[in-house]
Amino acid sequence: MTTTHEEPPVTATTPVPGERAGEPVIEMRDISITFGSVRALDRVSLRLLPGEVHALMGENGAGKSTLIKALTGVYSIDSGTIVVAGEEHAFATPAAAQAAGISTVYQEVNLVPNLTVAENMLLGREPRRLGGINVRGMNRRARETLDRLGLDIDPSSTLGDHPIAVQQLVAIARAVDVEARVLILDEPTSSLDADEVAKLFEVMRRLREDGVAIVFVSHFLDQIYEIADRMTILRNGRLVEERMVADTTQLELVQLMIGRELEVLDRLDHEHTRTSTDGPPVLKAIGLSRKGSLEATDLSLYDGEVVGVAGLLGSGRTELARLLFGADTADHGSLEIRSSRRRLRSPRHAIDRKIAFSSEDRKAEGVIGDLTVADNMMLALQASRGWLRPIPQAVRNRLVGEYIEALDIRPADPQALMRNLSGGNQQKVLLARWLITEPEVLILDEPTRGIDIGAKAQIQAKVAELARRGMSVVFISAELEEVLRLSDRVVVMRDRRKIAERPNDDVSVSDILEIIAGHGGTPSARTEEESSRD
Amino acid sequence: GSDSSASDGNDQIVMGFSQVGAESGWRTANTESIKASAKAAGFELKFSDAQGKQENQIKAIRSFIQQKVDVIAFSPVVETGWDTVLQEAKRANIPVILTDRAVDTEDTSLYKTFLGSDFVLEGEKAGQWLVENAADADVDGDGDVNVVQLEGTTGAAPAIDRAEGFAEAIKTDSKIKVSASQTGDFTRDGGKQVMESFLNSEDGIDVVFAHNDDMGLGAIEAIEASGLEPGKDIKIITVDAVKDGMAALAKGQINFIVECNPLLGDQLMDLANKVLDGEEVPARVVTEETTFTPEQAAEVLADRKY
Amino acid sequence: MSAVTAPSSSVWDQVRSYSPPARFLPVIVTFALFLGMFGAGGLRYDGFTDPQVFLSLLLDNSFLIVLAVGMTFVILAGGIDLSVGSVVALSTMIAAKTLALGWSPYLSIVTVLVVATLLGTLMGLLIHYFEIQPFIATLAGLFLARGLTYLISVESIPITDQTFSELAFRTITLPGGYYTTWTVVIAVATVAVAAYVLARTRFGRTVYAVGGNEASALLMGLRVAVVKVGVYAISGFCAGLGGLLFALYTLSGYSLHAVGMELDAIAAVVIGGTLLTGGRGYVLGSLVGVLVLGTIQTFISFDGGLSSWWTRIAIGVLLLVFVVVQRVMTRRQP
Amino acid sequence: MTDTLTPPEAGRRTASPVRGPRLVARLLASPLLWPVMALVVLLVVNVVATPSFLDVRLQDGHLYGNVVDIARNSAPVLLVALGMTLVIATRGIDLSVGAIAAIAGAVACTRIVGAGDEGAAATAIMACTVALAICVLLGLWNGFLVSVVGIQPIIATLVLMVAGRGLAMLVTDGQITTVNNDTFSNLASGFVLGLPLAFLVAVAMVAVTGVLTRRTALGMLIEAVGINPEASRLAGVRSRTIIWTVYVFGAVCAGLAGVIIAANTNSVNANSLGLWIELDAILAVVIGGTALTGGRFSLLGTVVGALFITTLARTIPNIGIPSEANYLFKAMVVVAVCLIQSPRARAVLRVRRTAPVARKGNPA
Ligand SMILES: Nc1ncnc2c1ncn2[C@@H]1O[C@H](COP(=O)(O)OP(=O)(O)OP(=O)(O)O)[C@@H](O)[C@H]1O
Ligand SMILES: Nc1ncnc2c1ncn2[C@@H]1O[C@H](COP(=O)(O)OP(=O)(O)OP(=O)(O)O)[C@@H](O)[C@H]1O
Ligand SMILES: [Mg+2]
Ligand SMILES: [Mg+2]
Repeated sequence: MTTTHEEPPVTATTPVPGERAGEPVIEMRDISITFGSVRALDRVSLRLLPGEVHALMGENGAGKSTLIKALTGVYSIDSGTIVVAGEEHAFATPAAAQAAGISTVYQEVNLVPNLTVAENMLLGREPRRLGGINVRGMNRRARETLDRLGLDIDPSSTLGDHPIAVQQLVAIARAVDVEARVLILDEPTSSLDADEVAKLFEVMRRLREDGVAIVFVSHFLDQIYEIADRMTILRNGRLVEERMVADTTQLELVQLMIGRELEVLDRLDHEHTRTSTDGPPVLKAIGLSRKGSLEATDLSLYDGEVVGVAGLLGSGRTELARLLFGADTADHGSLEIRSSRRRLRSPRHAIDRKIAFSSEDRKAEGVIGDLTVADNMMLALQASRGWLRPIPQAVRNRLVGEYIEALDIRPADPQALMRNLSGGNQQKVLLARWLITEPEVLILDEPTRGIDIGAKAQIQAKVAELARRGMSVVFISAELEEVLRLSDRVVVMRDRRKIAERPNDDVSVSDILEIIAGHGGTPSARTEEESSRD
Repeated sequence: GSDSSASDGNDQIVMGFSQVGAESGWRTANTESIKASAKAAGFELKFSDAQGKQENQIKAIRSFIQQKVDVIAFSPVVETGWDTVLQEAKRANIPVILTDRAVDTEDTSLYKTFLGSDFVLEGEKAGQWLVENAADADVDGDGDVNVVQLEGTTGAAPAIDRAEGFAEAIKTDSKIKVSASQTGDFTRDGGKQVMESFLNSEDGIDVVFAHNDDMGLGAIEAIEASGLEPGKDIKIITVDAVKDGMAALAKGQINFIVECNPLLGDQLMDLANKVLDGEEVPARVVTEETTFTPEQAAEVLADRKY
Repeated sequence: MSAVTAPSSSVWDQVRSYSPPARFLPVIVTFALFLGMFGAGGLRYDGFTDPQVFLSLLLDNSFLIVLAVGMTFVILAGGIDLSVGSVVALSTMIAAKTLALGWSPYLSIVTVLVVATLLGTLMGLLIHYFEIQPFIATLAGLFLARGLTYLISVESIPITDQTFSELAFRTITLPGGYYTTWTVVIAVATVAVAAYVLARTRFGRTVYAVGGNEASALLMGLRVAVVKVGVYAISGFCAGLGGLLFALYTLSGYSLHAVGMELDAIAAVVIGGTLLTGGRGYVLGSLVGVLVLGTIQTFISFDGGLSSWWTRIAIGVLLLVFVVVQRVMTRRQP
Repeated sequence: MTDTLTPPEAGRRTASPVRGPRLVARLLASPLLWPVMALVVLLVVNVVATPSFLDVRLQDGHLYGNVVDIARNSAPVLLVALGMTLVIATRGIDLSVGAIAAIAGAVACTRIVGAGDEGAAATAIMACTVALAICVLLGLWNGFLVSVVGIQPIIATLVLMVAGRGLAMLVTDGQITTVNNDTFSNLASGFVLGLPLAFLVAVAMVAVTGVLTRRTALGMLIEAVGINPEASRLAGVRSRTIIWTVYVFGAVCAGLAGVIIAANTNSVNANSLGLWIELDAILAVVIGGTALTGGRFSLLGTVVGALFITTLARTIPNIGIPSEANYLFKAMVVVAVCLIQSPRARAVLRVRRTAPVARKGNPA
């Protein structure tokens, strides 16, 4: 009904493969968008050529996602023009953009959890027979696309039963399934491991060969350099520059993005050699397990120690963290906190015992979208004090102000609604929520997912600092470099159990990969097991 | 289960009775009366409450037929729409008696008799009294009798019929005019709130005609709150004659009540026995109902059962 | 799972270890409870297990079944429709009035369906394009439809039209002397069509998608507007059809018909295992939900000894037992 | 006081007090603007129909007039809507409030009638206390079903909605119970300082609730649970206790409303007391700007909403709308109010006058 612009306005036919310098498929000129008082985009322009991978770069909140949404009809623009294949045109709805051959994976996984994987991939363009949906045909076609991406996911399983990473892969599969002339990927790799990223890149290269124009957003510079041809750099909602990737050094790029000199991350390296494993552990798990998600696992955590947890998708890292926090209850095994046995029946018990947990799924399990940044930050502390003892306004203002500054949260407005923050900034607010409770044990599940390089350094530095001050940290991340850089000890997980534990004196990324691989099987064995779970 | 409790060897007569609901004191008195009389007459009563819904009544009657009761009695929620299920009863040879309210059908063989009051007549009685006492009722003496009407639930048969009967009766006197009419939903709260509003928006109200006692009692409270004296400064006519209403009538706060008698139990059992014995019964049995003035009310108040 | 498909396992093992997909569980549980209740009724009251009792259950609730079907669409899409009861009343009234005016019965039927569908569409437009909360928009619809009914006539109007009465009276005799009516056939057909639409058409699947996550559905480029307006149109249509069945059932039009019937419809849908938050549930569940509500009533009229208030309390208690048992049985195994 | 009650958007977005032209801007941006406008328009309609509509006179030491009646009659809806606001904020809904009101009224009246000294003030106080205590139990019951058993609120409270009225009739034996107790009667009809007591009670409840939710952290926690239950749980919020609390609170408010309704006519009719008051209450909550999807709530909005509903009820007889057209009128008004409140509708209207307006829904 709304899709009044359903006719694809694109007139050009598929360009010759390899032809780079042709006419832009899409040209956005001087786009501005204002949300209330926030100027999210200020006269930004973007040129997209056929057969290129175009990286959109910028810090958290720079306006990347907003620019994408402006292009695809999610937001309507305040001013500026969008030219599609030579004709001025703006899409009224995402459906219209899709009909015109623009296929998009938005930043947060945006699928429907209650439908099957196949339906999520093909909804809106299912194969039909006799007027009805051909379910078998749909599953077959989904399976083919998944195979093409090297994914072994059961198309008839319910999407919501899969971990975030798989959902992200399905979203990508949905986008590449269509014959699109433009493919937009907003941080598709944030929750993928190296293997999956490689597969994705393979597909992207193939599409590029076919002349598809790809917009790619990622905070991993290595990925940018691996796949992207050209890039547009945004800062604070403004266009900084358009560049060829090959002509720009990483350092240059970072400086363009953040607009100043980058503080060196290397200072962090190997500062972490205080493994005071004498004395009782602050937290000790003995044979902790849960049917279907984690097999018996031991783990000890000492004061001031950072334990990194490495592993592939679905290896059970998240489940371990949730059990340590009492978010799920264990079937077997026990927990000792400072040598006394405890049963954690709910997150609340854990918080009372000074344990904190920042979930990997920030949208569903972290963000309280309609509350302010300040409320979101104070929530855990306030909850543990009980409602009758409100935190005095002055203390509140001070804490919120401190953390906004310490974590460089933007916009630096405590009264901004949480849902209006960019993904990376939301993550920082959630980190602040837990730091404010001054925990002794901090469990971080993918705290740097979707965070820009500057912010990542800030968070890493913060973790190191907290450990220095005696806090114990469990650090889970898909990025092995990061795990290794931070942790004193590394725990490797696979197939829902711990397979190795190493002090981090001289462990390298390849060591860990070897441990994971040495245990036999390929990562795809995991997905199969998983898809047969339901 | 073939030896149904409803039609087994012992001679106890089984009556299925479908009541409208328990929406008013009048209705519960009616129910009580029927239950007590059934017991006294040695009937086994299958009682079903329809909660004011016709579909529930139809379901209940159908279930009575399936249980093979001896006689079905019911107070229809609404006049229309009974043909199908009554056909079924007829096919099953179960006689049907209507109480309280007639049904609208061309096929009068569908039921044996109808026992109940005549709502239009009640309205007429109220109107007639007003016509007869028009001079008294013109409280402010401006020559016009200004009536406000508190209607029952919009669409409910008693509300429609009482309004109709009343309007018919007061036609004979051109001085009497209904200046405002609004539903008070048969409740005291509704009556009070509507009356409050009338008192603020209408000038020179002489008479209140309330479709039941409860709304009248609500109106009394509103009138008192406005600093007037109910029964004197504003005359009040109601229908029903429940105990609270009679008490107010005896006190002179209400001026006239048209009775609507809920105690139909004995008459109903009597009719049922006759019908089952194959005796001829009149197609229409009107309940004996009277009207009350304050004096009469004071006399009978002590022995009112409800 | 792999053990199940392994060739060595016997058929019996397969049967024994078969567990239905979790998403069907609520419907299955509801159905099991319904059977259990019927069994309990059979033990408690004579004549309860007579197949005709079950047939009457369908017959007496055909209009509610149709309403519940429409409501299922709306609830699956994450909305709610409070107007259906009033639309039923309006439909009976339009049918009765037009027939009394001497219209052709077919014209009258078409008029009813068109008006009801239009009303539904109107509410859908308000909800989607003006972002008025469904509860409120349909509450306004409730007032509007009831108000229109009063405008046509406050008094009840009997339906004497030949076609209508014939349809109402004509029974379909089944083997064994049992009978049912055409209204039941219509209701069951509605369920079948709805089940097909929801399971096998693009529209139906989009209904689930919108109920699962509307914002995502929009970003996925699905036709959210069509679905959101569409479900209310369907619900309106079903209310109109339900109204016609009700008019056949009572052969009259009346302004106080079907007061509060929307709650029955909602209750039936939810008892049938559909989540009020949208996205999960089946029409078949709603059908069983209606039957459960009907059985509760049959229970009570077979009992025949409850006074008015005990009737209400008993309905409440049975409803409670039902939802608690259902809830406990569908709770995820820890 | 007012500050505590300011609706979330207005109250929190601007931390520092604003003056002068910014105050005007703030008022214009306030979500309360449109409900208040609707109320004003309704009053204007009434004044046009009856010029004396707003007249208030002093009589027997208290105020008398339409406006006073509206204030007094709004008390029950206001109370029920108050409880409903918090329930809705947690993503719930309570259909049983009407039945609970009936039970409370029934218990209070039968206790008074059954007491040794029917007219004594102590009797009335005791009776109301017992009634409210029973409401606490009923609220605990609802809360138990929702938060512990995990039944969807609409069905969990439907159980009590159906059974509750039966219980109330059980208490009164299906009869209309009339009481003679001045203290009880004064609860609804009495005046304090010239103002209706019932209204003062309701306003006091609102004020207490305002302080409890906005001066403590309760409001924020309720909102958090309503917006994202899982995230709240992981942040350590005792959502179960909170949900339980709001249902108990809702039941107590409903009970108080029931007692006031009973006192208004010095009688209880278990069958009609508080019938459909849940719909009115929900309507009031929504008109006041609280979304049914849970989350942020506005108590002041609810007050305006409840006043609007009561004024609407008074408008119908005042401008002489025939009973048959009541519902049509209500439908029109509800749609009109919702339309002026809807930013989308206003945007569409503005489109006619100016350039196309950017559509900025919430992303995801
Ligand atoms: N709906 C909205 N309402 C108000 N402000 C918004 C809204 N959406 C985005 N913003 C603001 O616009 C700015 C740009 O956000 P955007 O999501 O585009 O950033 P981004 O570059 O994608 O960042 P990230 O890397 O963290 O995802 C941010 O300051 C954000 O707070
Ligand atoms: N709620 C759940 N119900 C059933 N199975 C689950 C659930 N949550 C996780 N699992 C399964 O448990 C296993 C461990 O998952 P977990 O999320 O802990 O892995 P992970 O290593 O953290 O992966 P990721 O990179 O996705 O975060 C997976 O196979 C997953 O499918
Ligand atoms: Mg982004
Ligand atoms: Mg994980």
